[in-house]
Amino acid sequence: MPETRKTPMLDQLLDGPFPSFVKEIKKGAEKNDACNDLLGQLELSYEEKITHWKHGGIVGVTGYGGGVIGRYSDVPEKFPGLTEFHTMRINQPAGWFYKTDRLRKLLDIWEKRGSGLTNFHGATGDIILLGTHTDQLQPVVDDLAHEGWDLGGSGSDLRTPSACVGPARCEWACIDTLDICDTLTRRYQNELHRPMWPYKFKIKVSGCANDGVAAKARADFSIIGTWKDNIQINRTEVINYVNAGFDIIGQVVDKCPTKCISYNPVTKSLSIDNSNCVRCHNCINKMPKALRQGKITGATILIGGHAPILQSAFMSWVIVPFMEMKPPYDEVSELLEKIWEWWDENGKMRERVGELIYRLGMRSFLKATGLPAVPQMVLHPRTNPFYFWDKEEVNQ
Amino acid sequence: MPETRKTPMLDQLLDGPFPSFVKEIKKGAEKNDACNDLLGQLELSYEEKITHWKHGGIVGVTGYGGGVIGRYSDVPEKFPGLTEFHTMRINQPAGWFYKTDRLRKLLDIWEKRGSGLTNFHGATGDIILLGTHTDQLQPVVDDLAHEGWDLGGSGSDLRTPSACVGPARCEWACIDTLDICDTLTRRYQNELHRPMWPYKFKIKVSGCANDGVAAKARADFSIIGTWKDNIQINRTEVINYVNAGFDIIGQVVDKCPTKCISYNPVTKSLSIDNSNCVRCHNCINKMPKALRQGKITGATILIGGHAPILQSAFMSWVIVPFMEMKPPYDEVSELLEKIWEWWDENGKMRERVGELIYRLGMRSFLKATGLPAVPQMVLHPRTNPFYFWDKEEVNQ
Amino acid sequence: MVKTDFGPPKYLDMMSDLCKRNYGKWKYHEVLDTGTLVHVSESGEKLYTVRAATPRLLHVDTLRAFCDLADKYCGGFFRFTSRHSVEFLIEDEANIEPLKADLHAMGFTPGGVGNTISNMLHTQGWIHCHTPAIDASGIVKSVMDEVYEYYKEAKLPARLRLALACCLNMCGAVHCSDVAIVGVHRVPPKVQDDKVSKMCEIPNVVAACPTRAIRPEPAKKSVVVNDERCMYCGNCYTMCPAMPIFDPKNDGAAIFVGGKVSDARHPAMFSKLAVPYIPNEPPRWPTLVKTIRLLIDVYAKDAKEGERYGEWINRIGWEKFFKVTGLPFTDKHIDDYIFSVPTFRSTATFKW
Amino acid sequence: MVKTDFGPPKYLDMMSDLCKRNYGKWKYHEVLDTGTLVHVSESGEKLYTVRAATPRLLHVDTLRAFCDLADKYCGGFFRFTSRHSVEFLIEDEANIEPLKADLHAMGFTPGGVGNTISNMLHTQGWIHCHTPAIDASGIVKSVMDEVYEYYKEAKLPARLRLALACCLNMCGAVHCSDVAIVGVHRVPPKVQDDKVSKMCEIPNVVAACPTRAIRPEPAKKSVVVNDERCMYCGNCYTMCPAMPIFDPKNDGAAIFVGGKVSDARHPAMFSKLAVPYIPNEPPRWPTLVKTIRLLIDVYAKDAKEGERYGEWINRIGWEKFFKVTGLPFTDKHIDDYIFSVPTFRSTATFKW
Ligand code: SRM
Ligand code: SRM
Ligand code: SRM
Ligand code: SRM
Ligand code: SF4
Ligand code: SF4
Ligand code: SF4
Ligand code: SF4
Ligand code: SF4
Ligand code: SF4
Ligand code: SF4
Ligand code: SF4
Repeated sequence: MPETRKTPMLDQLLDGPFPSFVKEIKKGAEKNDACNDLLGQLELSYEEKITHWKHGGIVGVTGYGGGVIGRYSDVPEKFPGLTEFHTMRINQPAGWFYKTDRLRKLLDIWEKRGSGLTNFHGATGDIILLGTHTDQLQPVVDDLAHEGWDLGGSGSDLRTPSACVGPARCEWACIDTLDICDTLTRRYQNELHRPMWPYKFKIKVSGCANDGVAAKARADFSIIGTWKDNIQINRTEVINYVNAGFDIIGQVVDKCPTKCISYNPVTKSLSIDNSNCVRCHNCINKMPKALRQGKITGATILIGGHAPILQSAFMSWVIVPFMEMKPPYDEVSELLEKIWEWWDENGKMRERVGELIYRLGMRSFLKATGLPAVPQMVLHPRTNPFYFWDKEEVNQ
Repeated sequence: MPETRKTPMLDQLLDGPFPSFVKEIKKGAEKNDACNDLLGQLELSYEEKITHWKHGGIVGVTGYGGGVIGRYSDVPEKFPGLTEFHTMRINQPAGWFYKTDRLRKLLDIWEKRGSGLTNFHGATGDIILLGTHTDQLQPVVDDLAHEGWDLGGSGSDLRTPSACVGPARCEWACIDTLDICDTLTRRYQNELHRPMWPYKFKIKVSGCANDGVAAKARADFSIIGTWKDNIQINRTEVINYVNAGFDIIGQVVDKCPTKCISYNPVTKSLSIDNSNCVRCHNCINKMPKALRQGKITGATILIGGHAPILQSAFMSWVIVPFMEMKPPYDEVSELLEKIWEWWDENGKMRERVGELIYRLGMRSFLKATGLPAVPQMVLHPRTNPFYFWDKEEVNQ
Repeated sequence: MVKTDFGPPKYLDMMSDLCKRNYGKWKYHEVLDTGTLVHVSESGEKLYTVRAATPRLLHVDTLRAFCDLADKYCGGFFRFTSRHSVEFLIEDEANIEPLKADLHAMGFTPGGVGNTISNMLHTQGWIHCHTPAIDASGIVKSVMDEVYEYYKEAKLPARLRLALACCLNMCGAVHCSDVAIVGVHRVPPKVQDDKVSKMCEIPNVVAACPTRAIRPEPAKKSVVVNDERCMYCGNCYTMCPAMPIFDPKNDGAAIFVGGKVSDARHPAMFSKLAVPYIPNEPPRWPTLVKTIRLLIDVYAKDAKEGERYGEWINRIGWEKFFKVTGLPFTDKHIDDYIFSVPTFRSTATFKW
Repeated sequence: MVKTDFGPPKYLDMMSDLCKRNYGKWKYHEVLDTGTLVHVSESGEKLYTVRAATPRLLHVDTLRAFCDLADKYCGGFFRFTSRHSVEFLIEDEANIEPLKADLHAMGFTPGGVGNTISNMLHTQGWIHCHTPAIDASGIVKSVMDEVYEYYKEAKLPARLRLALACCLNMCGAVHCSDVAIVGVHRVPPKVQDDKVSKMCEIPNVVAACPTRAIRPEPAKKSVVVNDERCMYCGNCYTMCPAMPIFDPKNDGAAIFVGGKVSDARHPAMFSKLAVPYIPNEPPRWPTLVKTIRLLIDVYAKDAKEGERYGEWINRIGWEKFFKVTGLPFTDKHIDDYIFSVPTFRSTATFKW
């Protein structure tokens, strides 16, 4: 075992109140060469202000196309432990819930066959196992499979869906986020494990408009819980809030985006014009004991979110204002499959589904999916007069 | 003189309370063959639901490149009076003010040498003389010149600037709209009369944010009056409005876009946090006797407005938040000339200046004009990370 | 040698002494009725304005009649507005009513001041343009006859600006009007191969198409249009007369709503598509007129005092707009042009 | 034969009985302090949550230590959040304080609940990615140390979400965060001609450039970059390892502000550019950290109760934002990409 790397710059990141990642790597370095070399290479990056990872490289395991990201140092002579240092992505349990005995098994395998370093979790939501050798990839997968852990996605495939904590610990989940996430993850293991699309595809599920997994911002397909009927008001609790000094006018009435809440200071009662409520969730957020969502719940489906590569970041937009969300969620699956088929057929290489819609128009997307055009899809109708007519719509 | 055309369809447009254009053409038809044929051709268009004017055709007069629009019937055999039926555009006096003796001279010339039909005015603001023969173009121009009327613009040139009534009859004119319009029109007669640019260029001048000539919507270069200091409040008049039953809360306080007006119902006094006022003009509009603009007045300059051909309609956007507007308006001219130079050099054929800025970026525009970048130019800064660095800005 | 480049008559030479004396010294104004304004100067002097809508297309005789009125009542001065209304500027209050009576007798009843429908901006149409999909003047006449009460009486929550453009070139401020009519084509241009080579520069034609629907067809020395990509903007026709885009069976009008240009309260806004297509029905376009009427009546009823058309829709939301008007929402309403994405509803908040 | 495609462990197998019993039956919650929540079920049962931020990069030993705590206080169950915080789910109220003490002792002090700065989302940086312009973990550590008080104490007008992405690919919800750091390059890629032909498919590389800055150079079997058109997105490098875009002298961080993803009150918003460039200053990036601190302090002081960062800016206006922060506004701030025009100020209304 070589001497622990000298890392004067990184050591400055051991201090301070926030937990230190350097400390984590050092824990590894004590027992693992690769971790020790990682410290060294990172220190070099800090000195030189540049990454020392080579560009990609395809590695994989039997039967899978995605889930492993090849990673090679560009200075392997200095840091032999990093000659191969691949990442593995593992499907997280929906909602990132863990039972310790199950998790410990995974940790043991990773300590044995990899660097012992992880990300809990990756930005997409996978369990990320950071750094192992090519020859360990198959054994890791085999060992993990034995303990009930399967690979996640990478490349042009479905990525592991993710979901907010939902009904497991949140009163606001209008849909069973965990069950939806789990069901879709299982149902589409093939799509997840075998890249075959124009580009990646992400699904995220949030139980309400607070969007706790940031689905709108970073999922191609966002499922957001909502309701159709009236917000339930507990009059006694409203009075309790007011009596406790809560600024009901400032934080609730004035903040309602559609100004559909009125408050009577004499009777201390709140009333909501539900026909103008857009279900932004603010009033409920502010008075969780007094206000509850309606009882007819389901989801709004949005499409197209992704980061700025290449045509600017898109936030997902509404394609289905309301969909019932009962197991086995066949309606979602039907829609997903129609979308994939259309995208697969029309998408260029590395064209996210949102970008394809931008290129071909919602019109083409709606035709392919059979979804009806509804005003909820837009902030406002077009301002330009440049729209198309189908041959069947015009007089020949 | 041929018989008056039978126009059963058009005749249905003689009825009703709104003044009838058919009546106007019929007035002409009584003494002028071309007008009579115009009735006939228009009736044919009504029957067939299609225009009967041929595509363009260049006609002109000595020394001018623009100002005349060639127009030819596509059914001249049926309507010989329309074989040639060209439009002439004439610079209107700023603010569309007329002294009857001057105007009558113009009308006489047009009755003698043209159809006698006019548009008062064209959408750009010119006096439009509708319909004459090629051989009459030069005589019309000569006769008009003799009476002090000059041609307007058409084609890829400056179009006749226009301005709201301004200080001549409006208490809200922060700038001398008429003098600015008149000065620029005179100063740029060459640019107006000799098309030499990539495309058309329009200037419009409104005295305040009410934008009475719709400059933002349809001028490449919009000059809008504004002020820098505080709104003047006449406390007595505020009380008068309130006492007269005016809904000061509903129409003024609540409608202020930045909520910077407060009203004290006890003292019936209004106060304005001018540092947050965006000078939208609503409060002044609603209480003209009580509120007046500040005293330090000038103009906001905006660029880029045009109709949807080709990249969607653009509304002009701010390039100079505040410019003093004192005769001889040299600062405006300097800016205009720099803009024209840059546009002329870089613009593609039929590329409006706004579209050129869209293509090359405000960065390039600002560099060419020497204008500083200020936050007032944008609703918000960019959301994408795709910006450029000049060679001088980076470390070589 | 002909005199050139001397410009328009000086505005000051076209203005009464009263206007010149009080130039820049106006203090406030009052709306006396829907046809009359008074402006009061710092000096205390008053100027009365009587306004009347015109069809803009005027025979010299009508203009002479206006001159006669101006001579009789206004010392020989009058003006037009940015919306082609005529305005008589009166010094002597006693002249107001006689002038109005004379105007009314001429068929030019005063109106359009304050919270009314003022004159309807429009363009050339079949009277004088080579590219229209609809007529202009005939539709304007039909619409204004129908909504005349809103011109005469101040029954609206705010002013309402109507406009019409006879093709997508949109001459006028149509794209920022409360309610706007736009002439639209619905089928691709028909290429006249024999004429293209003579009349058109092929590279320019190809470059003119914003959706790249046109490619050269060297064999025929002409061009071919990919019908799938054409959205009938007509720009190729502007560049090339051998590509007419008219089709009497398919041309018609679209309606856009909710635009404004003033920055009062809410900044200027573009108008948005409400109705993608209504067929041409000359001479009085009954379907189009009925739809405009509906659009105005719903607004007049539902909007709050002081709310322009677009401000009203912003408050209730587009989903409600389509509900209360009963107009169908279609794929055409969803933008698919350059700036489409920012118009998509990237939020789960909306009304049912 | 290896077992494949069986998916993740079932979430229900990872959940305590209490969670399962009250699944979907939660009635309300209360924030007990910045590290602790309680959820109350219809049944009256209570679940306490203790949350602590983590650096996300965790050694298995640390995870085992978390497991030990979960075994000791939570019946063997715990979870992570969507922002990579760790959450311990406690049934017995008496366990809260001991657990917190243990966590604190481990260096994972609870916090991040309510109107705080919760865990800072981030990406790989120099630790594990091939395209970063900045490190991730080191900056996060430096920033979080600096603003730690806002993590521990509820001193903000609303929650504040920090995020970092080490390149323009923006892995994470960086583009919709209250305050976000993004790694940026500032010079075009350097084409390694000798390698291009071996490693890259030239047509794909050419097509990859969104600004069409790349054209083939057949002579060299390589490509040429038009430096004037390149905005350093790095997409060509993603497609072609022979076009590295790193430059230690010029790479650095940009700051974007005002984004959110919740639809509460105001719909989700993108973050907007506040600072175009701050150089890389490892190991503690003092300029960057100071700027983030400034951005947060100004907000904390100026915003009203309940106002997220972007809502605050919407109220005061961007012109005031640049005034109160003292940050310079430059040509970089003005969009010049695809959807630029709708971001221009097409109104004469603004603040001085
Ligand atoms: C590991 C991870 C970052 C992390 O530190 O957590 C990551 C790492 C990479 N991302 Fe990512 N992305 C990761 C989540 C994301 C997210 C967030 C999300 O999924 O919620 C996004 C934004 C949402 C989205 O998909 O748009 C994201 C947007 C991108 C993009 C830009 C895509 C776009 O359309 O704008 C790229 C570029 C590309 O695909 O070529 C990219 C590419 C990459 C690559 C493959 C680099 C490349 O150029 O090929 C990185 C591999 C590094 C490695 O060593 O693993 N990554 N990437 C995240 C995956 C972990 C996991 O599976 O849980
Ligand atoms: C006469 C007039 C309409 C009217 O009935 O009043 C008019 C008529 C024509 N316009 Fe216009 N435009 C007229 C004001 C406008 C305006 C309004 C304005 O200037 O305030 C606009 C919108 C603002 C703008 O400039 O964008 C306007 C936007 C267009 C466009 C689209 C330009 C664009 O960038 O989107 C075209 C198309 C073109 O230039 O090829 C166009 C083209 C035309 C052409 C030349 C038709 C063509 O395809 O070549 C028309 C000539 C018809 C004729 O017989 O005279 N006209 N045109 C207006 C000029 C009268 C005048 O000088 O006073
Ligand atoms: C005469 C004219 C100026 C000119 O140079 O010709 C004019 C004159 C006045 N306008 Fe205007 N405006 C005139 C076109 C406009 C336009 C342009 C247009 O309509 O195309 C606008 C922008 C309309 C838009 O936003 O789409 C315009 C938006 C206003 C406003 C702001 C209305 C709003 O709340 O949005 C006011 C203020 C008000 O009335 O409260 C205003 C107010 C006024 C006042 C009261 C100003 C004054 O103190 O003299 C004048 C009488 C108004 C009235 O009719 O009730 N004027 N005004 C124009 C008459 C056109 C016509 O024939 O009707
Ligand atoms: C645990 C977690 C869900 C999960 O599945 O992991 C969660 C849990 C809760 N969120 Fe959240 N949110 C979680 C990520 C989010 C996110 C996503 C993100 O941050 O990337 C958002 C969107 C943030 C944004 O808009 O940028 C989010 C926006 C909210 C909001 C709306 C805040 C707002 O006013 O804009 C609320 C309501 C509130 O607190 O008033 C909320 C409320 C809550 C409640 C009170 C819900 C409940 O009744 O249980 C939970 C405790 C909140 C707290 O921390 O004070 N949660 N929540 C996530 C914790 C992440 C973390 O470690 O801090
Ligand atoms: S997104 Fe809604 S349902 Fe999900 S955890 Fe957050 S508040 Fe609860
Ligand atoms: S959910 Fe939002 S829109 Fe609905 S009443 Fe509450 S605050 Fe208003
Ligand atoms: S734009 Fe302003 S200054 Fe000009 S006429 Fe209208 S209200 Fe008066
Ligand atoms: S001008 Fe507009 S922004 Fe200024 S105080 Fe009046 S209403 Fe408010
Ligand atoms: S809108 Fe079109 S058809 Fe009408 S006048 Fe303008 S160019 Fe001609
Ligand atoms: S009408 Fe417009 S879209 Fe169609 S071919 Fe011509 S230029 Fe292209
Ligand atoms: S943001 Fe860029 S550098 Fe950072 S992990 Fe993602 S792809 Fe790699
Ligand atoms: S970095 Fe981006 S813009 Fe520059 S050449 Fe590469 S792909 Fe094109």
